[in-house]
Amino acid sequence: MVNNGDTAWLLVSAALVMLMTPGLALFYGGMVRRKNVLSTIMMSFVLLGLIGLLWLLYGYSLGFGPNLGGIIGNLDFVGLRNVGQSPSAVYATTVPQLAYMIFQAMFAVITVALWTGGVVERTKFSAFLILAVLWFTVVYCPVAHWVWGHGGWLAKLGVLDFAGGIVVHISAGMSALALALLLRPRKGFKEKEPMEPHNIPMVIMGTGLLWFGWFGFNAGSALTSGGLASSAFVATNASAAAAALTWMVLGWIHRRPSVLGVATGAVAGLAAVTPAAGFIPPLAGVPIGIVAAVICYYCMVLRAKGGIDESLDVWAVHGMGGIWGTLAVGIFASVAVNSAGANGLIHGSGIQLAKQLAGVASVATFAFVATWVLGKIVDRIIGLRVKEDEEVVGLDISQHGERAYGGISP
Amino acid sequence: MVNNGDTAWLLVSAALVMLMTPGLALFYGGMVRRKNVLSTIMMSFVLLGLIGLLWLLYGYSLGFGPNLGGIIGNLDFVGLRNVGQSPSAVYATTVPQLAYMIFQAMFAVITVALWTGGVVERTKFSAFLILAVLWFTVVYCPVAHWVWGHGGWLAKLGVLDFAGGIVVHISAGMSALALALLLRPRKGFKEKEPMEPHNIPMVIMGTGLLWFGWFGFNAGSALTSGGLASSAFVATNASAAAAALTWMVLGWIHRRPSVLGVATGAVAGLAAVTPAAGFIPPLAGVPIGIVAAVICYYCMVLRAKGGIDESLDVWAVHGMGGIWGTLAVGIFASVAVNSAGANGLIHGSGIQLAKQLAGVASVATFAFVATWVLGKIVDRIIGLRVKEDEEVVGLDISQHGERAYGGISP
Amino acid sequence: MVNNGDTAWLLVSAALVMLMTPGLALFYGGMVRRKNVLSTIMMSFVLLGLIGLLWLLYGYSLGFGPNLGGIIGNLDFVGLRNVGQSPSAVYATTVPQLAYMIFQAMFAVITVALWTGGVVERTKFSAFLILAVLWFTVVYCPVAHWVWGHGGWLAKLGVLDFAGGIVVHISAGMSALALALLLRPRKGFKEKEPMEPHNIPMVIMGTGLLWFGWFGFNAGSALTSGGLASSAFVATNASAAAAALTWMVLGWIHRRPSVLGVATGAVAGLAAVTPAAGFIPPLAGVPIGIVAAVICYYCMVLRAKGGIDESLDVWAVHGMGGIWGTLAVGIFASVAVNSAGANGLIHGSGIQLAKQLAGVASVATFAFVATWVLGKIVDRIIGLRVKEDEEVVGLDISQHGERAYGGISP
Amino acid sequence: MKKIEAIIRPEKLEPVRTALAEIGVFGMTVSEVSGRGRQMGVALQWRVGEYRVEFLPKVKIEAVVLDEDVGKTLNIIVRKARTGDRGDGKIFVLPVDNAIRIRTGDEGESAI
Amino acid sequence: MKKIEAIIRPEKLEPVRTALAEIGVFGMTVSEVSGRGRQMGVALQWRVGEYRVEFLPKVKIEAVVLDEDVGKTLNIIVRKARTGDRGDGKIFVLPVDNAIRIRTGDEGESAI
Amino acid sequence: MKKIEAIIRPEKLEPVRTALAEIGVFGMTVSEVSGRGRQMGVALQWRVGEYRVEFLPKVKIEAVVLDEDVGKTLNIIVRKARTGDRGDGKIFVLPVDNAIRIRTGDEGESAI
Ligand SMILES: Nc1ncnc2c1ncn2[C@@H]1O[C@H](COP(=O)(O)OP(=O)(O)O)[C@@H](O)[C@H]1O
Ligand SMILES: Nc1ncnc2c1ncn2[C@@H]1O[C@H](COP(=O)(O)OP(=O)(O)O)[C@@H](O)[C@H]1O
Ligand SMILES: Nc1ncnc2c1ncn2[C@@H]1O[C@H](COP(=O)(O)OP(=O)(O)O)[C@@H](O)[C@H]1O
Repeated sequence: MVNNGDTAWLLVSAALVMLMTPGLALFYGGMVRRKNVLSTIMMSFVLLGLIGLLWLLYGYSLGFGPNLGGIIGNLDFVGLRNVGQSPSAVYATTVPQLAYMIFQAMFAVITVALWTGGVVERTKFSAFLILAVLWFTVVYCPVAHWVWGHGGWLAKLGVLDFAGGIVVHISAGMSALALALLLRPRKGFKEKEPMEPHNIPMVIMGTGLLWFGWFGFNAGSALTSGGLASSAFVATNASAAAAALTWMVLGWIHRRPSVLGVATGAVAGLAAVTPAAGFIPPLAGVPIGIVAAVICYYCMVLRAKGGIDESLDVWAVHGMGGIWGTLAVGIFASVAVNSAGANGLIHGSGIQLAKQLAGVASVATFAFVATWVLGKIVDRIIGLRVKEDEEVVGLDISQHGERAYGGISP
Repeated sequence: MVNNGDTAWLLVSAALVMLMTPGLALFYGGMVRRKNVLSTIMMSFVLLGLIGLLWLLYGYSLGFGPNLGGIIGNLDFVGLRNVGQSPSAVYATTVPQLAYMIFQAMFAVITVALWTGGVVERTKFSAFLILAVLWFTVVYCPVAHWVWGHGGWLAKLGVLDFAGGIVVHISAGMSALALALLLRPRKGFKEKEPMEPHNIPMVIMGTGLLWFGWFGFNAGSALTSGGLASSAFVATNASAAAAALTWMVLGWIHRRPSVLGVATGAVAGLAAVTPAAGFIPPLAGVPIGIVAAVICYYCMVLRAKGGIDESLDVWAVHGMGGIWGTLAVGIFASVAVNSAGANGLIHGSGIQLAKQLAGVASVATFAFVATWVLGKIVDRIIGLRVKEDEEVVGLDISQHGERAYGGISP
Repeated sequence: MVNNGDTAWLLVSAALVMLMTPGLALFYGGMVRRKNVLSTIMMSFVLLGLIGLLWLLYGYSLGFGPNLGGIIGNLDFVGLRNVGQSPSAVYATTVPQLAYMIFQAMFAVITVALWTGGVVERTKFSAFLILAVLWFTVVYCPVAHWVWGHGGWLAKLGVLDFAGGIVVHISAGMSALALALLLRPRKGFKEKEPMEPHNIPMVIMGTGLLWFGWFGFNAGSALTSGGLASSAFVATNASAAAAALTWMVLGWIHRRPSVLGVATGAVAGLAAVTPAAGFIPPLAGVPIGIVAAVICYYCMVLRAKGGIDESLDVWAVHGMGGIWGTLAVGIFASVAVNSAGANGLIHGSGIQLAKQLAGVASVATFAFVATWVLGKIVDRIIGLRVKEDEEVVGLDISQHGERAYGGISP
Repeated sequence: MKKIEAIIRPEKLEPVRTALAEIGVFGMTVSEVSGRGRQMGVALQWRVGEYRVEFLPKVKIEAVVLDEDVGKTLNIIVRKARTGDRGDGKIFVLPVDNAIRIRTGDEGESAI
Repeated sequence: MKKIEAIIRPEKLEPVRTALAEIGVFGMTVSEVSGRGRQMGVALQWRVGEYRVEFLPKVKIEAVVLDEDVGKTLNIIVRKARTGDRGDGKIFVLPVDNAIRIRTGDEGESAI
Repeated sequence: MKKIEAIIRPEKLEPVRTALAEIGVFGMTVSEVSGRGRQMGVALQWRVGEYRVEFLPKVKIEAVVLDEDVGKTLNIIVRKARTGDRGDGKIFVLPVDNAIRIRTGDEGESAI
């Protein structure tokens, strides 16, 4: 039976998650150089179109269609066949299946958008589009099915991922790393040319929208309105707050309290609490956020030291934050909070942590390897990277024939 | 009886539609030259005050008050008389009438804001305010009554307009065209001086907010939370996604995949699906979006070739997009989706298409003619256009005594 | 019993209020000079972390924990002890207490952020953080308890404050004034150096988000979804609209209709209606907004004439707007609208006005004095103000080691 | 060779550029500057008050031209940039010792 | 006539402008530039690291003055723009062949 | 003393700056300008059409150097800023009458 309070909440949540993609576009766009801001924004924004469409056509079916061997959904839901105004029998049983489907669509869109942070300022737009379609089909849809699909093998194993620590953050983070390695650094990176973020207020604006939208992402993943959604909401805010502060302190210890640092910390905290939000007592968001900031901070230092130009640190923030958060489920989870969850270490059982580890390891490996292979293929066929002079001029002009900010004009 | 799930959804939707006006201000503001950005933003933003107030005072009564001859509402609801916390007997019968009233208020605000895109960079602010009041009273309120008012003549005829294809987009689009013709082109337009958009990230930010808010616009127009709202939500996103991609492809064929193009396509798709969202199977959003992008794209080419300076193409995008979408109801509608709707061509009946045509023709003609007359009157009395040197200096300084971005400052 | 329509509405409202803090960051950030924009944004944004965390740890307990002598909450709710998925017995009894708690958290965050408008462009960041913690603990939590806490002395007296006219706006406004007096003017203020707002579109963007979020603030304070929320929603919009227009007219009388003026007026109207929104007939929002604009406008003139550098006029807009709105409850309130409210002057009783006056006087005095003392203490210990050359260079570089907009870059 | 520096109203850039192109002066470098002179500044509004901005937006054109082209270049600029109101701007002529085209390394007159 | 180009700290523009106005030097053109010299650049922060910015914001004042005004103009600028720390900037004096006021077409000394 | 004004491609600033530092030329002032010359403008896109932008972004380097350093400075700039394609830019050499360091008041050659 459709419950209209639950439906209101899920539709709002879907809208909130949709807004995260423009938010991410600003978050990333503000951090690149002026000549690449449109290109960076476009790599997120266009996915609202591309993935938004593919999800209806076949993505939802692959991810959430009736299960084939634990690996993938079948084609029963292709083109929204059998997806209507009444609830699904197995997912979100109090809201129209269409609402659940579109909520999930927004997750698919932003997951692809997330990994673009690793490849900005040098990727050929046409190659990017092809890669996005392949990645969505070969990596995202299967992983979503494994973890969230009715009958998915990781779901059956008992791996818990409330709102996408594995499906969204680990998969995006590992893929960004694979692609950054394939693409090699931006021109000037090795020479330590300054790559100053061109507009930090834009980054903050984006962070604000991300944080706002994340309430839909995490608390919406309760799929009902009520106690569980409220609990997940609080855990989310707790982790974001704790991580933002922690990052500020870490930055202060080394230099000064950075605005970009607070924004980065908030995102790290939000990413880390994602898999856990609805399984843990809300105050556990605090330690999750603090540890997330520390892990992500030093992973970022490491990445930079390693000379890897994973440009906007998707691996360090989302990949490693997502891994930590997924494991944290195995530590902090409690069935008193969510009877569909489990008890973690603190509440008396180590088994869940082992399961979480299995989930992390399998998806991290799969995402990295599959993405590498897909990237290699696209690179062979049409080349992933723009020509050197196109990179020098900037991708806004070379890929899109536009520039972000008008020049001298009458 | 007030249902609190439905009320939650409608209040959220009202808030979402409110946000579209600042969103539109950014969408338009980013596309004009630096010297006119505040003026452009102001022409949208001030309407939150002006129309927001008039709607309470008399607009709602004219639009939705008890019917006078199918033409207009009477004055029973003036100053919110008889509009209270209990539901209306005829509109949105599960939510407080105040909620329905304020939801409708936001539509009135943005409709006026929409046509300002046709007249930016040259309209005198005082004249604009007078024109806005007249237009709201003489065009918007009657048209809203005809189509949505209980007893409105187009409603009685059976014309369907789910969320404002006719009331909002066609009326705004045709009016923008009329006013652009009256005002004549901006200085420099004929000479093909480049009028470079001064801030494309601002346009994208605006597009993001518009897309987000449009879920309230379209899915909120279900006036209840549940299956119909979910269906309209999905159709909306489908059309936006399909149109954004289609526009990108069209641009690519001629030149390169443009960021501004993707944003424009998304808006065209959103406008086109508006009248149809809650009457069609959600996947029908895809063909609606694709065709909308093609129609709007070539109408824009045509408009430019015609030497008409309808500056930000409200006619091409909203007017023609709205016409296509309204007709599309007659093609794709199905009573299986919404029993209060009808069956279109595909589901076996051509009658609805004829009705839709009648609705389109009458409102398009009325809006164009009435707006032309109103514009002429205002022009005679105080002049619609700023003086040439005011236009040259820019409207921010000449009309508002402000400039958007500070100069050299200590 | 948890009602899921009400919970959906309250969670959405909490998210909306959260978004107001980034909105405020942009609103303030656009009004300062380019060299201080990050510092200004940071003073709001970091509070999402700092106050967001402290609220969970002890703030909610001090504000809403079981009452100690009418003055403060006890420590029963420290670290979210006893705060769970079931409703509180005394607050918001149809939603999970966690939802109520996090809704309140967002109020605490933005209240602190509000007064930063008085001290921007010269405050040492470390001193600011310490002051924020002290102020939150010594001023905000007690005042929230007095007015909203079960058993708070002002609540018991019968003072009405629907959504925070006293708790949020008066306390922030008076505190901003106290701190501005303590800190003394910015360098160049006395010499009337132009301090041009560096980005007015950013201010408008911020205003749009504030207005949007304010629906959660005011209508969310109904704590249920239905008639009362709808009524508060309408009153809020009415006041904002009326005040925005009034401010425009006042500005026009003296000079020209200013974009910044419309934005400022809207915020004044929103602040003023805050304490009244759910107690008054919605149309009373109109006179409240008009009077608010007049009062705040001339208070701003006065403040400037007085040579006081309360930089972004928190006192004039929020302090005086909040005072007017709180008194307006005593004029316009009606039990026909909200049976938990009272009748004001117009509906036959002067007593409520006297009570409101008591509330205003006590909190205004307390906030001013307590903040002065706290400021003095922090100033003595580590100094509130940056060094002169740090102020000259700008706080972005001197406090945060960052600059907002990248320089010449390859 | 002389360097011509013209400070003009921003809206006059297009007409000046076009007119110079017609007489074969293509090469130029342009920048946005702020100017002050007989034309007073402008009063802008703040929320309730106003403040003076002393500097107004101008555009600076820099073009190095051959000695024989100086006269007609000045002529064109004066004609095309004039409105007759204060604030039309100034043109300065400065001596140049040498010019080099980076692409080819050409020096002197052939470089411009 | 000489052209005076002064590169100064941005925060010194106001005092310099005011002081020059007092001695009758009103006309000037100002622009935002980035400078480098003995004053080192500045280290800015990135999310976890830092990067050096070699160029610091400066303001360039360009004013063409009569030969007899050069001395006092330089004097004022030096006095008003000095802090004594590295990075105060430089003044350069360049010869000018001619000046034209666009509004009137006046040439030479009467144009400035 | 000579003033060297080089208009170069923005992406060449870093290499030029570094190479100049190696030969001891540290002081310089840099600004973002828009240039026009043999290099055509660029066609940018609008929603359905395109428009020409006549001016392309360039960077202007201004450096006052001692007479004896002019040659090698020019040399370095030409070498480091060249790509061989149209639009590489120009260098102009202008005479300078005097230079002053604001911090110390030093005049002439010792000021730069
Ligand atoms: N002496 C000067 N040196 C450099 N630039 C000047 C000088 N005088 C004027 N300018 C520039 O020329 C612009 C126009 O000068 P102004 O005196 O206002 O008008 P007009 O030349 O029409 O009398 C100024 O804004 C400034 O940029
Ligand atoms: N040789 C030069 N040519 C052009 N501009 C210079 C030169 N030397 C310095 N400048 C400008 O002057 C500014 C201040 O110079 P700097 O050497 O840092 O300080 P100071 O003059 O106090 O020793 C620089 O940032 C640069 O803009
Ligand atoms: N005569 C000139 N005066 C001033 N600047 C010039 C002149 N000619 C060219 N420039 C500048 O040099 C840049 C490059 O010149 P261009 O003719 O396009 O290339 P190239 O020098 O390689 O032939 C232009 O964009 C412009 O900024």
